[in-house]
Amino acid sequence: MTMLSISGLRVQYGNTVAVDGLDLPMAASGALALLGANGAGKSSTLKAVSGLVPYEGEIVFDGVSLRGMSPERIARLGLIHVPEGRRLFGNLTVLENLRVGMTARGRRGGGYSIGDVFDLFPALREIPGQMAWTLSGGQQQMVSIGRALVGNPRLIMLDEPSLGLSPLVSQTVYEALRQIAAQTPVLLVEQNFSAALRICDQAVVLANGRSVYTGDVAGLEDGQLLQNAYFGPSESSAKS
Amino acid sequence: MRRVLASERDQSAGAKPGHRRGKSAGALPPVYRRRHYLTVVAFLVVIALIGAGNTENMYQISVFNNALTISVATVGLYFAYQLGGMFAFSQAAFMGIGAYTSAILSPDYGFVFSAGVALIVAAVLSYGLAFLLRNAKHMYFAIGAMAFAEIVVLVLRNWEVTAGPTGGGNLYGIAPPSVAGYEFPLPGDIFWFLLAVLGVVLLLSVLLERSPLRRHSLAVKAIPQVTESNGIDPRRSAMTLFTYGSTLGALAGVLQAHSLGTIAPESFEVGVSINLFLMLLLGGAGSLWGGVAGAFFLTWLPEFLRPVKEYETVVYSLLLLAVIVLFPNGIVGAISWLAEKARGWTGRKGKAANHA
Amino acid sequence: MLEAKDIRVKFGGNTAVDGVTLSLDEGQVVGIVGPNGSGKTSFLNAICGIVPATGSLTLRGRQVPLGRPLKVRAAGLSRTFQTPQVFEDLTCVENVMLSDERFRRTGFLGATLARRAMLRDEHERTERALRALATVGLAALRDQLAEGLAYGQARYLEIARALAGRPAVIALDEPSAGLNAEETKRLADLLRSVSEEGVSLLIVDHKIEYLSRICDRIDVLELGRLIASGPPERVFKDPAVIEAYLGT
Amino acid sequence: MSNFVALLFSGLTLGAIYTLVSLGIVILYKATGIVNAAQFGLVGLGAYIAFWASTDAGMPLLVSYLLSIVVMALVGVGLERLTYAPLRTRPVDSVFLSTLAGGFAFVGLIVLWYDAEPRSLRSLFGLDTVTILGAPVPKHSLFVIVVCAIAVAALSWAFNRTDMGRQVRALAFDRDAARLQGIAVNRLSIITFALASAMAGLAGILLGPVAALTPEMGLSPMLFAFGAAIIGGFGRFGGVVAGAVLLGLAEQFGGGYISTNWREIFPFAVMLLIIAFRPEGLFGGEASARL
Repeated sequence: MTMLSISGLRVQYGNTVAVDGLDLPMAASGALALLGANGAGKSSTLKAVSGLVPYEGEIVFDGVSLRGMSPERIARLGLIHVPEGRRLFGNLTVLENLRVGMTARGRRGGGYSIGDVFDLFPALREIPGQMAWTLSGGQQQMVSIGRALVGNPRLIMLDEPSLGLSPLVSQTVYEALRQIAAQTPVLLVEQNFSAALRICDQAVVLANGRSVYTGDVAGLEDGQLLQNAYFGPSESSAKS
Repeated sequence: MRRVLASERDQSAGAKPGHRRGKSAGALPPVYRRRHYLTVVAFLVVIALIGAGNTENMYQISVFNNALTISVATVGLYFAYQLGGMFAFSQAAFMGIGAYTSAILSPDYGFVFSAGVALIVAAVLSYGLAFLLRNAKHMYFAIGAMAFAEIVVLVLRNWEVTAGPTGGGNLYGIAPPSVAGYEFPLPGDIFWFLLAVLGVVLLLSVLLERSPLRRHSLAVKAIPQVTESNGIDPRRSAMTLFTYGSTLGALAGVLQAHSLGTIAPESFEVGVSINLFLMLLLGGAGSLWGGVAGAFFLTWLPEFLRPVKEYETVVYSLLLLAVIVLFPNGIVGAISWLAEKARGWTGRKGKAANHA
Repeated sequence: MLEAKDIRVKFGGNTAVDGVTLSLDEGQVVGIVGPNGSGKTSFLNAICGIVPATGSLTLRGRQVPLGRPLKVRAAGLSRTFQTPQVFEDLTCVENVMLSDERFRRTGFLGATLARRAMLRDEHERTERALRALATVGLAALRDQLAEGLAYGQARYLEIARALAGRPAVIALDEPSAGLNAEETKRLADLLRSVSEEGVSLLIVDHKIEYLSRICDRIDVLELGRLIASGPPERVFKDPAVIEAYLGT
Repeated sequence: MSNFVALLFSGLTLGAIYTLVSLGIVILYKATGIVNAAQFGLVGLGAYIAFWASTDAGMPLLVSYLLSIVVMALVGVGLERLTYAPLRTRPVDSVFLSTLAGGFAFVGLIVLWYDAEPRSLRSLFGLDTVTILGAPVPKHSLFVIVVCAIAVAALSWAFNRTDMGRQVRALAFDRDAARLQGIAVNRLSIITFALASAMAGLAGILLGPVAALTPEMGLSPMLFAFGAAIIGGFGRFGGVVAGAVLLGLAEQFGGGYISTNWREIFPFAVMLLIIAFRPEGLFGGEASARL
């Protein structure tokens, strides 16, 4: 049973076409990595799903079409988006950011408790009262993920969680993501291919708004296809 | 160097309108080739013809004089707000500064000198206010300008020099304008004086429109940060235009004082500034003609609303709301849009390159 | 031509640029690359004075204070933005005339008393603008409002404006973003011809392929630090760079 | 000494009234991003509804007060339905101008309902006074100060301690990210519009007995309320309250010790200087870049 199905998705900003006819079915469990160079349309895809940007095509979550739904209603369905750049509420403390995240529970209730989040990210246990704008990149990422978890997500979308994180910090973040992916389906947008490899079983590679690969992560082992997607078709293997 | 001088001489002799150079490499941007001067001359002739017929009819001509006076203030508001991007809620206050300065000085120093001093005082004060509030943006500047306006009205009402507080700031018996000995005693005569002054203001304004000042101020109003990294100080053009606009406001005050003969602080309060905004927006903030059209329309409107006087405030504010929300381009915007369609200029999308 | 020493940018708890030193000679083309979040754009904004930063900057040998965009532009550094910034209410030629080291006689006096001299300046500025528009291939659109431009054209208009302002250095922020392969190639040729006119170029971008064709040197940033610098062939083979991009 | 105390209390009274108007503006801005310059019309409307209820309709004073506040809350909901969608996406300055015009529309309605003649609204305590440190302080002033203190305490508790308060602060900081957390922005905007209008009505009722009832009675208080919001950096309530009290005291002490005719110049001058030299406010706060 597919939890989320995207068919014929097209996202356009003014004259630039960010996503050009993308199909992406996601199973009810496991983790799917959405890979591709900067500007390939990864973030635009997530923003379309979470209702932040207008789009053409169909997005169906758990049998319900999201067309015309406001971002807050989509979030309350349990489709939670951890945005690029984390976007915490700088004027609120760590604890208050997590409390706001609980709004997505809506009438469904349930979801991680504050305690569960602190178990997952022990580093946050010491700074519950600290204002979010003073946090380091890694701390912000942990709070941002925690804020999504307390909202009882039935599908969690993460946009470049390792952005600007040192290798050590991104290690702990990905360790946590591995545990999360065991219980909740994860749609992960990432440029850091090898980190994504560790927790995802499925992958879709985007280039210029179109998918150039869909399938098992194993299929990308040799890295040549990714090389092209990231660095542009090198002179030698330039196709049509 | 030789070639540039030749084309430049030709251009600066552009006083004779309509001489259009071909689209050669040296041609200046379109704003320089608009037939501004022609429009000004045409406008003045039309108003002169209509006015000449009514100079005997005391009532009609006083409404005309009021429209001409207010047009100077709304044209000033066009430069301060539309081009300069400054929320000039102080415009009526500067009218007050102009009116009172010239009314108080004119018995001893004559009209021309006192009017000159009034404009200088207004220019200095408005530049000072713009400098003081140079870091205040949009709404903050609006509140600052309103606070300044309230202070001015309080001063007019309470300062002995302006017949306050006992006289409530009301001045009477202000001499009509007189230039180089020539008097304009009756409203019919004042009409010609006002028309001449408005003509000079419009010509001076056209000079500003056909200059880099307009280009810089529009750019600053759109994206200030980008102009700064291109070498334009966002504050300089805005302050220049605010000063010019406020000084025109003071000139309108001078004209009002000497054509009506009496002035009171109430006619320079914040509410009046909001009406000036209404006139500019209704007329079409996209061009200086919007200010003139709005001024004429809204000085005639109360004549129609005479029987329902108390409805005036409601009608005014609903009109302003409608203009802002429904048709932001106002009367002149609509006219130039229609003209655009009439000329069948299918190639040109959206707004005309620049309003006449 | 351009010396940036120990540039540092901090946003709250997060250090975006951690002491980057970089220099640029006359007519030299340097590319700055790095994965997302490596501080490329923050570095550019820092030297252009848009973002508060510490460190020192000298242009054409003269010390320039950081955080003062006007001073930086007057010293000869002009730039383009990640999303092209065009003034929609102005025509293309007017857009391009908006950049110069110093604007004289563009105020009230220029429009009135010093009108003759102002018109001479305007003519000269228009000439320069038209030349720049011709270089980027937009000469035909000179009197058209910029709001009608397509994305790629807006990109070229911005480059024309930077060029027309007689800069010593042009900094470009992801000029190839949103351009397809063919447009990127045309952009590369344009940038090469601009550098051949003696203007140094600092290009922050992602598409490695066209950068390696036109850049004399590539600097690679990761987590706000310079991790590699050298000719394109060597840099893009460097394992540290590949790792930075594809992750460990 | 007693003169000082009398001036102090009348300054605090004005400060309290400006606080109520100012908090209404700040809260509405934080929750919806709309700067409501129609507040001065609502102040007048609140006062006139109380006047109508207590004189023409003959209701007891307290009932008229409560009725006016309820009606003003409903007016707020109506305003939200009418103006929220069109104003939501427009730039700040055209929102400011159109809400200002909206305010004058209210003034016009009041003029139509009654007329422009000044009237006066009786206070719950009539003209009784109580002597504090030798100064006769009207009971109404104490009532105003107490009501305002309660309102500020309740609002800061709601803002810091309740979910809804946190949601409004989140919306103010990053609207899209807040919607991604499932925050029901439409419900919140109705609540804050109703709250802001009710507070404006309350300010009108409390101002009635202190100043004459005229259709444009709300204009100066609203200007000072904006001044207080700017002094407080459009951020934490403490700054806004302090700003309002500062302006109220500047007016009374200026009037008392320098000259009553000129008394309103002092707060306006203070406002002008603060906007000029400390646009981000005296107390910091979160004046977001959008302003």
